[in-house]
Amino acid sequence: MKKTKSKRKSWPKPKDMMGLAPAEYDLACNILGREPSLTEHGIFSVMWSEHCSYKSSKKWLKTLPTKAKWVICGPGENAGVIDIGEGDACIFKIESHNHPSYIEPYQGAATGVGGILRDVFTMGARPIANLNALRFGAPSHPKTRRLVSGVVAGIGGYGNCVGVPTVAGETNFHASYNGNCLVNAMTVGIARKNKIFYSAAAGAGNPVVYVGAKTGRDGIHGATMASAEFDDNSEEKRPTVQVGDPFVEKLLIEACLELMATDAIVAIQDMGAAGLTSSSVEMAGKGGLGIDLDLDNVPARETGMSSYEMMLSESQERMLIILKPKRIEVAQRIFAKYELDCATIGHLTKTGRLVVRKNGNVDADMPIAPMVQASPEYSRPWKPAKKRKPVDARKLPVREPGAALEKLMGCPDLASRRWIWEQYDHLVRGHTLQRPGGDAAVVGIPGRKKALAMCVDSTPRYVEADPETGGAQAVVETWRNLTAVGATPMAITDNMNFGNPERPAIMGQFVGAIKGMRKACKALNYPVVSGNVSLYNETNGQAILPTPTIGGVGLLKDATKSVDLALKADGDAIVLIGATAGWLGASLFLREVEGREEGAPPPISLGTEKRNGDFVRGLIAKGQVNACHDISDGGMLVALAEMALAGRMGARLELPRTDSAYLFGEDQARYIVTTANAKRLLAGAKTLRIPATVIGTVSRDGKLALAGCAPISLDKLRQAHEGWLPGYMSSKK
Amino acid sequence: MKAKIHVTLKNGVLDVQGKAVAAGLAGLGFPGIGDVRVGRYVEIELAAKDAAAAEAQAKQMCEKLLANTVIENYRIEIAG
Amino acid sequence: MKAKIHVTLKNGVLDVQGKAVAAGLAGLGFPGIGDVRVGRYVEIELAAKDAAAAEAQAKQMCEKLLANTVIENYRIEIAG
Amino acid sequence: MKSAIVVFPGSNRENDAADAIERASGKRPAMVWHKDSELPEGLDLIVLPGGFSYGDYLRCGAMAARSPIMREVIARADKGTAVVGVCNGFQILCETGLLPGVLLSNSGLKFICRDVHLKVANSQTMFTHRYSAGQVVRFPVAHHDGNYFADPDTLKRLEDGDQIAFRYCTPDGETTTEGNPNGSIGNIAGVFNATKSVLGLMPHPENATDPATVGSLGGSLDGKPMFDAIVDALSK
Ligand SMILES: Nc1ncnc2c1ncn2[C@@H]1O[C@H](COP(=O)(O)OP(=O)(O)O)[C@@H](O)[C@H]1O
Ligand SMILES: [Mg+2]
Repeated sequence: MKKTKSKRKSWPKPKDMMGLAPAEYDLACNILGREPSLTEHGIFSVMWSEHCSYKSSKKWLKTLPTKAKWVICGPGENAGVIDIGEGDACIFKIESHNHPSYIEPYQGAATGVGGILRDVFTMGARPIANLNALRFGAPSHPKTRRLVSGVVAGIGGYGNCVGVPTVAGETNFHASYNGNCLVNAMTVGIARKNKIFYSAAAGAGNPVVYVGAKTGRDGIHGATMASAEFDDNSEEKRPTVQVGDPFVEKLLIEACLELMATDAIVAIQDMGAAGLTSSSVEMAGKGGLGIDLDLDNVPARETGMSSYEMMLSESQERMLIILKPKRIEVAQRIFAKYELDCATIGHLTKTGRLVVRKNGNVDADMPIAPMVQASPEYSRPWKPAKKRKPVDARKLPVREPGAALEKLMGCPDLASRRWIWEQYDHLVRGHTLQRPGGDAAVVGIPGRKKALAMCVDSTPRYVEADPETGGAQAVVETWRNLTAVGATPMAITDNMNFGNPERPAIMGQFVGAIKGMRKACKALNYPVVSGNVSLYNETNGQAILPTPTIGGVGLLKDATKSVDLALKADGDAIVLIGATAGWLGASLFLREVEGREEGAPPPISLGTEKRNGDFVRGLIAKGQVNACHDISDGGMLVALAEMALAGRMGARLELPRTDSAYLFGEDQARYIVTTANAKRLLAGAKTLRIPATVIGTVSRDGKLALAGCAPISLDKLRQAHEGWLPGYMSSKK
Repeated sequence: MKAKIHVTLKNGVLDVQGKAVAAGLAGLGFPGIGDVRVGRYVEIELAAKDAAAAEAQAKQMCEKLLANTVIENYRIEIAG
Repeated sequence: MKAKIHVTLKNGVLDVQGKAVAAGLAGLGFPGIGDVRVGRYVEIELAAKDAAAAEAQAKQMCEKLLANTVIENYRIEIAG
Repeated sequence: MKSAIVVFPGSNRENDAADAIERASGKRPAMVWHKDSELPEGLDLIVLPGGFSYGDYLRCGAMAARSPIMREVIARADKGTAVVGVCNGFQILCETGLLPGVLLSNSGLKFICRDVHLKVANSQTMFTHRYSAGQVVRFPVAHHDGNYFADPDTLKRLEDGDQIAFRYCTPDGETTTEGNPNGSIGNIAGVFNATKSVLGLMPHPENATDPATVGSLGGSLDGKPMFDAIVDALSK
């Protein structure tokens, strides 16, 4: 932008800056050629907030690979779109609702689900599944229990009512989230490839139509709140809480999909963060047009709302549509059927300006392109994380495998999440082929042989220990989880949850994670098609663990060719695929059993990942394995115990080593499979030079028998595993 | 001693139930329905020694459990 | 005109919520919690011409929608 | 067999029910939007599907029960047309009075979605004649308000009239508290009207009819005999 003399005459008081930095306020004055009105100031402040402008992250996000033959639409639209064959497309995205969920867990989480659903059906997709990734503080922290219960109830309350099954997720606990929980929600939808809707407005003169719920004073300045650090007073910022109405959302989905089946729509966009402001500016901006809004026509829930309030309101369940002028009646008829508001609130213009009128006054008149283009992009200083030394496993005490396993299976991060997913309707629609409890959920597509697999993952303790390795690992873990059910991983969506980017160490975590993700995506041909960034996740200067949540989607061409993790047939050979050195740095074992959070995380070899994963996927496709599970948190023995519990079958193990590093090490690129024909499998592995070892056989006795150790009772493991979360949630302190 | 507690949504907070009830009543043919607000009503038997103590206790109960003070208000009456 | 309506469970009907609230309060350390009953509280703006008409209308609303008279009682107050 | 599914604003398992009926009969039921105040002529079966009609605000099923289309449904039921209400549909049937009792909040005050075991209490009806008496079947539940309640007189009437369809039980068929997911009185999961032409139940037989959904982590085909039985009884 050219340097001109500042048009600013005076400074607003700091408390009236609405989150704009002084230089940004200056820039706003220069763009307008005068000082902004209150409404204009509000519009600048939300458009340039971290949440809407990605000012700290843009530079790095651009480096992520976003293309592949099957990518129809990458980042930049409401959600990503991939081609899944037969003229079908899959549309998906993940989004955070961290700050609102901390302030009001039920509504915060519920509206998070509502928001991500809208991002997906806005593009023409029928939502078929929801996922959620949750991080809470230490179980012993006084706030944790209420947050868990509120967030889970909110996600269920919304998803259950709209009739979209919540099929998978992940949940972790760590003291770094004590003052800042994370709630990341993901929606997967399907559409016809030739019926995808975009947000770029077209056709000056075309009507701008508002549909859905009425506008109230909800969540004004929510977008800027989502970009603000917390302090101990943040619970005072209460009026910004939004309340969701899943019933209206359900009607909105049906009405929008019905309208989309006609030819009435030019462009459509949900009203998310910064509501009417961001939706109108983005639509007009992308189309290179102007937009004239007459706010007197906005359906309002409350009386006396100002332009400022209407433009910034974050009332839920609303959409903005550019219609073909002759099709207004079609829309009116459909929205009347569902008893939803439908009002023409303006039209597109050739001026390139956003003009906001109310009560006969012009409350804003601002050029769109300069505002969007000048939206700041920072190159924030960053500092790489200090490298950590590997942990020397030989110096650790000898542990009884059974006791260590029981402790791990019942620890907060590994205990069963049944208490959570049973509060989610994971079956509605009737196409949930693999339910929660496995590596990835599998959801069928009506009328098709194929199915989609989906999961969300991140291992923040690795990212903290080494951001680049951790970033790569998060991508790789989703890839592995999809592979383990037999699916071909197609693409990811990412949710970057970090602390304050103005601190170089935090920015270093962000940059490192992106670098790792980029490498992994490239090596696996597994592009990023959508995502979301949530920064400033700090309270009183205490940042969360860096948490790049990855949502992965994979395709199963034949849904019947999928396997799950449960041990099945007595006598099946148990085969470990991948090499085990015994890596304990940054492992769960080290933290939970030895009480140490240290060491470098397990290294990632992307070539090995790809080779081993492709091999396993091939075995599943050929029907050569009866069960498959990837090895992640807790290592090999934990994975095996999970398989045994799921199948209610035991195992007799013959292991080359029984030291902690071998049993609980978190070396990557590994899977456990079971097969009736081990010989064939091993021969296949040998030709490809993939490490594969028979480590035991499936048995009917209710235990894991390790040569040279006391047998481990499955009943005891089940008690530890299933008991922890319900026990924790029902205890009083 | 008995505490009678009304928990209602704060002004401006979307009342999804109230909205649905208003629509339902209109659908049944009731004319002239204005604003409808739906809240909770809780009665608690307390072992407090006097009205003031009961009220103080009820207030704490509202703050800690009965009301979500982020979006709800509460009102307490004490009956002998 | 405003109708204020309390809908409460009849005696003998298990009050699941009331029981849970009582347990929750006891768990928070409140001593001497007796019976807890949870009901609904509904406020409706009516266009009725006088209190008697408003009351009659509110009664019909309760019978037709607001209360399930198999298990619930209702009580109506009319405020100017 | 000619069937129709009534779709209320907020219904969400209407397609699940249609799929199950189509699997059993080869014919897809008509979908009737609640505002169409008329049902198709010559219906043999009316289904009220699961979901959150009117958001389940106020009381589950209360507003749907009073919608104009339900007057039609009641009239048809009175003439003997078979009616099945699943989950929210069961709640609606109780609210209209076509079935006795009410559904209160689950005793745990939480939504529950998982497979449960049920004991067939009466296998002599058009809905259940493909099961044997006392057979234990597995269906999923997905509800927040499935806690069946009726006063002692009503309960006695239900027992005496063989009007109990299913009871929650353990995998071994014990109708104990342990096998009861939601606190229902007498472990009741589903009931008939006096003439056995109307059935309401909380669990979802329609989600236990698709072989693709059966696996080690859950799923069952035990709902299929129910739809087969209905098709059997109503096909002319
Ligand atoms: N918040 C949640 N919602 C739904 N399902 C969850 C949630 N958290 C965990 N799960 C489910 O629990 C199982 C175990 O989760 P996780 O240990 O993260 O699996 P993995 O190690 O394969 O990534 C998975 O099936 C997952 O989908
Ligand atoms: Mg896994």
